[in-house]
Amino acid sequence: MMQHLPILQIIVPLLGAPLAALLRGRDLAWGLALLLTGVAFLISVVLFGQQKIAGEALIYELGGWPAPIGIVYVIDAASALVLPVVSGIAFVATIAARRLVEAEIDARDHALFYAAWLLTIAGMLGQVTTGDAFNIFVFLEISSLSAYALVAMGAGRDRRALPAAFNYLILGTVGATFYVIGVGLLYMLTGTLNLMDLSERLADVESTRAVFTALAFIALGLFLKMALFPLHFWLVPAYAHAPSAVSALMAATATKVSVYVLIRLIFGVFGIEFPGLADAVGLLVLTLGIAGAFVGTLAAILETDLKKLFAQSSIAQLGYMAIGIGAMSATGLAAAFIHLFNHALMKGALFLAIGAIAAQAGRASMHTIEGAGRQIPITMTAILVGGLALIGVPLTAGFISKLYLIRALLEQDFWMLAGLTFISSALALAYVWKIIEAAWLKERPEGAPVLTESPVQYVPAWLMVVATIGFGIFSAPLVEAACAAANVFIGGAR
Amino acid sequence: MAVDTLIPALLGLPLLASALVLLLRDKPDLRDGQALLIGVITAACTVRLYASAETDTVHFISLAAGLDISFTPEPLGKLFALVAGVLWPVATLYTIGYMRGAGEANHTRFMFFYAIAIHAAMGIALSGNLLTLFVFYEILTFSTYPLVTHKGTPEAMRAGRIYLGILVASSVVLLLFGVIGVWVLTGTLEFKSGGILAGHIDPFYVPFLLALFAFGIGKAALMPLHRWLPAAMVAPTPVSALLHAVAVVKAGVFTVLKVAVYIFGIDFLRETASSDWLVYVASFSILAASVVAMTKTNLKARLAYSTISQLGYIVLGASLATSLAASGAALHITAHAAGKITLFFCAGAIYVAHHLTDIKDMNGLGRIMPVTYTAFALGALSIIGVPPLAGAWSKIMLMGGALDNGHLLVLAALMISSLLNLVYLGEIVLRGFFAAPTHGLKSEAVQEAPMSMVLPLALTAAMSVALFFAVDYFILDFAKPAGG
Amino acid sequence: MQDDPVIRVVAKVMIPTVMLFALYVQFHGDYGPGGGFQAGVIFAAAFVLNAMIFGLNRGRHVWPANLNLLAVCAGVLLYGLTGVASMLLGENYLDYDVLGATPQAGQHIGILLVEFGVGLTVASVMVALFFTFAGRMTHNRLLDRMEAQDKDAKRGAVKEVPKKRSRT
Amino acid sequence: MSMLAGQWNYFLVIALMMIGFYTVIARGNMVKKMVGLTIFQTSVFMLYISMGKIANGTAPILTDAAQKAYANPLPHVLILTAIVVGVATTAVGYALIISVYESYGTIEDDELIKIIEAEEDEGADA
Repeated sequence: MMQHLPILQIIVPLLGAPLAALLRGRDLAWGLALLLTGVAFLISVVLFGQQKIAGEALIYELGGWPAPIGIVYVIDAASALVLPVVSGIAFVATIAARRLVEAEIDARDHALFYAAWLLTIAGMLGQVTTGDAFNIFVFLEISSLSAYALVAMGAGRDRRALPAAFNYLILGTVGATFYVIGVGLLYMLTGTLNLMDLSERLADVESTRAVFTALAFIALGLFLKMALFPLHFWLVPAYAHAPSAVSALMAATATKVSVYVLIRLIFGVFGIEFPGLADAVGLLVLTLGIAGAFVGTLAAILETDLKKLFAQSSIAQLGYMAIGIGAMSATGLAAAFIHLFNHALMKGALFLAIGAIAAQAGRASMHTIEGAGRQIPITMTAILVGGLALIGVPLTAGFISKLYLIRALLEQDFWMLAGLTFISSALALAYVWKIIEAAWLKERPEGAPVLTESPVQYVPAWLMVVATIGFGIFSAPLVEAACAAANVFIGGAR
Repeated sequence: MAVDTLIPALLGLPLLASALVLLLRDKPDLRDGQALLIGVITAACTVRLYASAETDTVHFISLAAGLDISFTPEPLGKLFALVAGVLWPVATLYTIGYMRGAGEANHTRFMFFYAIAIHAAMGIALSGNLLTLFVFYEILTFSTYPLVTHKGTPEAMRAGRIYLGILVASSVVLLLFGVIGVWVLTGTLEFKSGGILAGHIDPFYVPFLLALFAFGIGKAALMPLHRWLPAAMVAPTPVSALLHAVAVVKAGVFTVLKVAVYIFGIDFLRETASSDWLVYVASFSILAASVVAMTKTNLKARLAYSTISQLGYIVLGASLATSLAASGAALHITAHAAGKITLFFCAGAIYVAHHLTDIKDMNGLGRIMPVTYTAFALGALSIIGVPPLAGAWSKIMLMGGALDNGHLLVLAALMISSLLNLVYLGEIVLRGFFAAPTHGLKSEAVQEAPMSMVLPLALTAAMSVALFFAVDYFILDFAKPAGG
Repeated sequence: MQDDPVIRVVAKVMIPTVMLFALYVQFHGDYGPGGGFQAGVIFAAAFVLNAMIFGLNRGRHVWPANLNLLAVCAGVLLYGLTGVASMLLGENYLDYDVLGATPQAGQHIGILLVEFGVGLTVASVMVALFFTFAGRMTHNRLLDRMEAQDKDAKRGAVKEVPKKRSRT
Repeated sequence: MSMLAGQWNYFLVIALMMIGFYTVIARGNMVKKMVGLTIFQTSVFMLYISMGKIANGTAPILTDAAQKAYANPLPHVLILTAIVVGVATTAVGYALIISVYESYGTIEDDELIKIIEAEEDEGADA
């Protein structure tokens, strides 16, 4: 069974979805989702180990058809790093989901909720694993379609979820369609869809205009899906009005997977030596990344709704990942992977903690948490640590991200950009401080509802907080894995 | 106690004190008593550490290649630990008196964060590399914020925001950038005699890197990043003492000194002439702050600007890039600590006994509070640099360093600044002893602050005197590379 | 519409024919043009036609929602489990060779099973889409009417309500 | 001219694509947006299908007759999948539109924004 793990990684949650839809009792559906995401997490960890021991890519041929003909699933150092992130977050989010879903979603819809939940997870895992350009699109749409539905389920609590989901659907579909156009052009030029095969065959046609057009379409489509500034407007309302559990899952994983796909396509297919890539795409991504970092952070400072605030901060954090990609170097890519990993942990923790508050109070704004530091200290501390990690305070995972990001920029002699990156991340202090001030330095207003906390609510968030601190202190394995992941695409990361 | 357990002990004792403060929050006497006791033990430990020849590094954890949390007791760090450690119990005693005397609320919270701040100061003092130092530097910033905003008034909150804003923003933007820059360039952050940067960086960039540190270390209050210090004056006086003498600003200039000596290396700085610009910035800071101090009539505000000026001396010592000046700067940390804490203790005593904050109202107060005013005079003279008080030695060494390096303008600046010191500190002493009492002071009878306040300030004033005679023990020759 | 004899008769002829054609497309899909997707849509068209002519309620009666959900899930599971079966028989996921005595027979069985799963899911999803969208509107109109009646009964003011309705 | 004649399919696709894309961007009505999106997607389907066509080729069906040139079947398969995805997207989209209409009473973007902003202002005051 061990050699089937790459496919089991995907079909376990995928086939769980119809089962969950059939289970009538809501706890049954939840239990199934928990079990399956747990199994998926286990599989991803084993796969990570298998890949590390093998030292090379594990390739799984679907239906026994070998590479350029059939669809293959590839577990290399890069996908082996991202899989545990996605499945791990999914597992923890599922633990937390029970309470959040009970509070926010009509009981009749629970089974369908978990079905969509498992589908979106399966879709994300599929995007990471597959080695076929069109298969990526299919999984992209599986995860997106179920995500639209999940976001829309927030309508029971907050009807703004509906237009948010609709806009998300429009832009998501446009992005995915752009991607398909690009892939279609590549297929026309090369006659293959297999990523490895594509990168080999592209060498023959690398200076044709059609290839550039394909690159532009693919990049643009994925920029949309990963919410790179200025194509990020769908993200904030979608995350803010979705059910809390969905916010946590998506904020921590959805855009990260798109970042991964972008890296896979740009570096794995076109390759760093592709003429014009480093200048054109690199500079563009770098510029947009920096701009996004500033715009996201400044917008977050002005927000008063916590979910929106951290959604805006996600824009900024995605900007940092883009900066790592835009550095067009092995270190930059390693930094992007490190930040992808760490940011998933931080945002997961933050959204789970905020979700626990929102599920009780109906919404989570600066007003809701006034003086909450004394009523729900454990939850608020989780938010605090997550916030500090976003700033990049040493001993949290965020520091390691920032360290490698800056190193990547300095290695390329981008002193100015490194400085700008620094300033923007320091600005994050302003919004974290707003939270600290509201939660701890203000008294709870008279008549405000009493907030409570119990282990079911804060343990999932704290799992991620502990991971954030753990990977901030014992970062060596993560750095090593991220460098291995970067080396898949560009050699020389250390 | 064995030397190798001293470092964990020094880091742990203040934490223990803070934990006990929380546990004993319902029993004020026990709570304050244990804090005092632990303070005395800590002080003893720092003395023992200072006397020992221990220099072995203690590793805690390793983050990534070249990024450790580790502690190395080197001479400069030991000295700072000694200053912070010895002044802590004194300040604790004073705090107890002040808090009870002035009737401040939230005593437990105050004591708790005070102990955490000492923990952070110890961490800074003993840190073995820049990363460790940075971590404790930030802990210090955050742990002192509740102290600065202790009163909870809108004014205090505003001051707290300035305090935190400047300190955290400067450190996160500039200092951390510098730290990472050093790590990228050299692959290590270890403090080494002679510095680690030489040979790793184009000399052209050194002044810029130095600027990241000089302005990034906001706690050194180099102009124009000094605004937080006067703003923080809204805090209770023991906090001011902590900020000015025991921990915060001292941690700032200590960091500057440590970075200049152990990261850049004195010789490297001198050879590349990278710190010349900082010499002038520091000199400007010294003079400008002195001039501003003369315009202030609020006692604590005047002392705050005096501190900014005095911190300039230490940054100057680091930037002169000679071994003599660096030693002088290290000595000045000690001398100024003893002097300035005395002045603040006196200011607090005056407030508790008579609720006066403005210098103009303090005419004739010297006759009512003779002990306090004598101590104040001693502290002031030490700051001015008059023998036989500690400040004299450090100023002489700094001047010597300036001469060594041929900075005659700096020499002039130092002398002018001493004159200005004399004017603005002397005024207070003269008004106290010789001016006719203003009304509002009812009797001419001696009316001192509580004993627990007078004792510490007498003690620190005595220290200023003692330092002058025992100066041999405090002149360090740490700036030379181990080999040469 | 169910009262019109022409439509009724035509429908009675057409619906079985459409279904039969769907089955042909379904099971001939491995040799000729066709397959689960196309067959599923055609099959669903029969149900849609039925519901359009004989009304939603009778349409639902023929193919209840619960059964429909079961069919959707069963189709997906059939597809997935076929893959799992080949995996259990020692080959890669969805490798049909091992499903039959010879690889060729195996491919036959595999593709038929998988396509049947697809067809089942597509057909039931299409039916579900139709019933959901169509049913939604009647359901709401019904609700609107009931609400209006409630208001009338409570307020006793008849003139106000129709105006409001007519605007929205 | 020969370019136009030889590659007319691409021009058609591009024209459709831009019509669809423009509609998505420029129209405030949600249904129109969906229509635009569908046109946009369909243009991509046509791009794929037309690229698989070979001049004078037959359908790619295995027969006993002598093998002739036949169209590339792979794009058809891909687009079959894409069509299914498109149907699903359309269904979800219209379902959302219906829900929005039921909840807000409008499906015009600008009116929706007004309602939402008004609600948020209320929320901020409360």
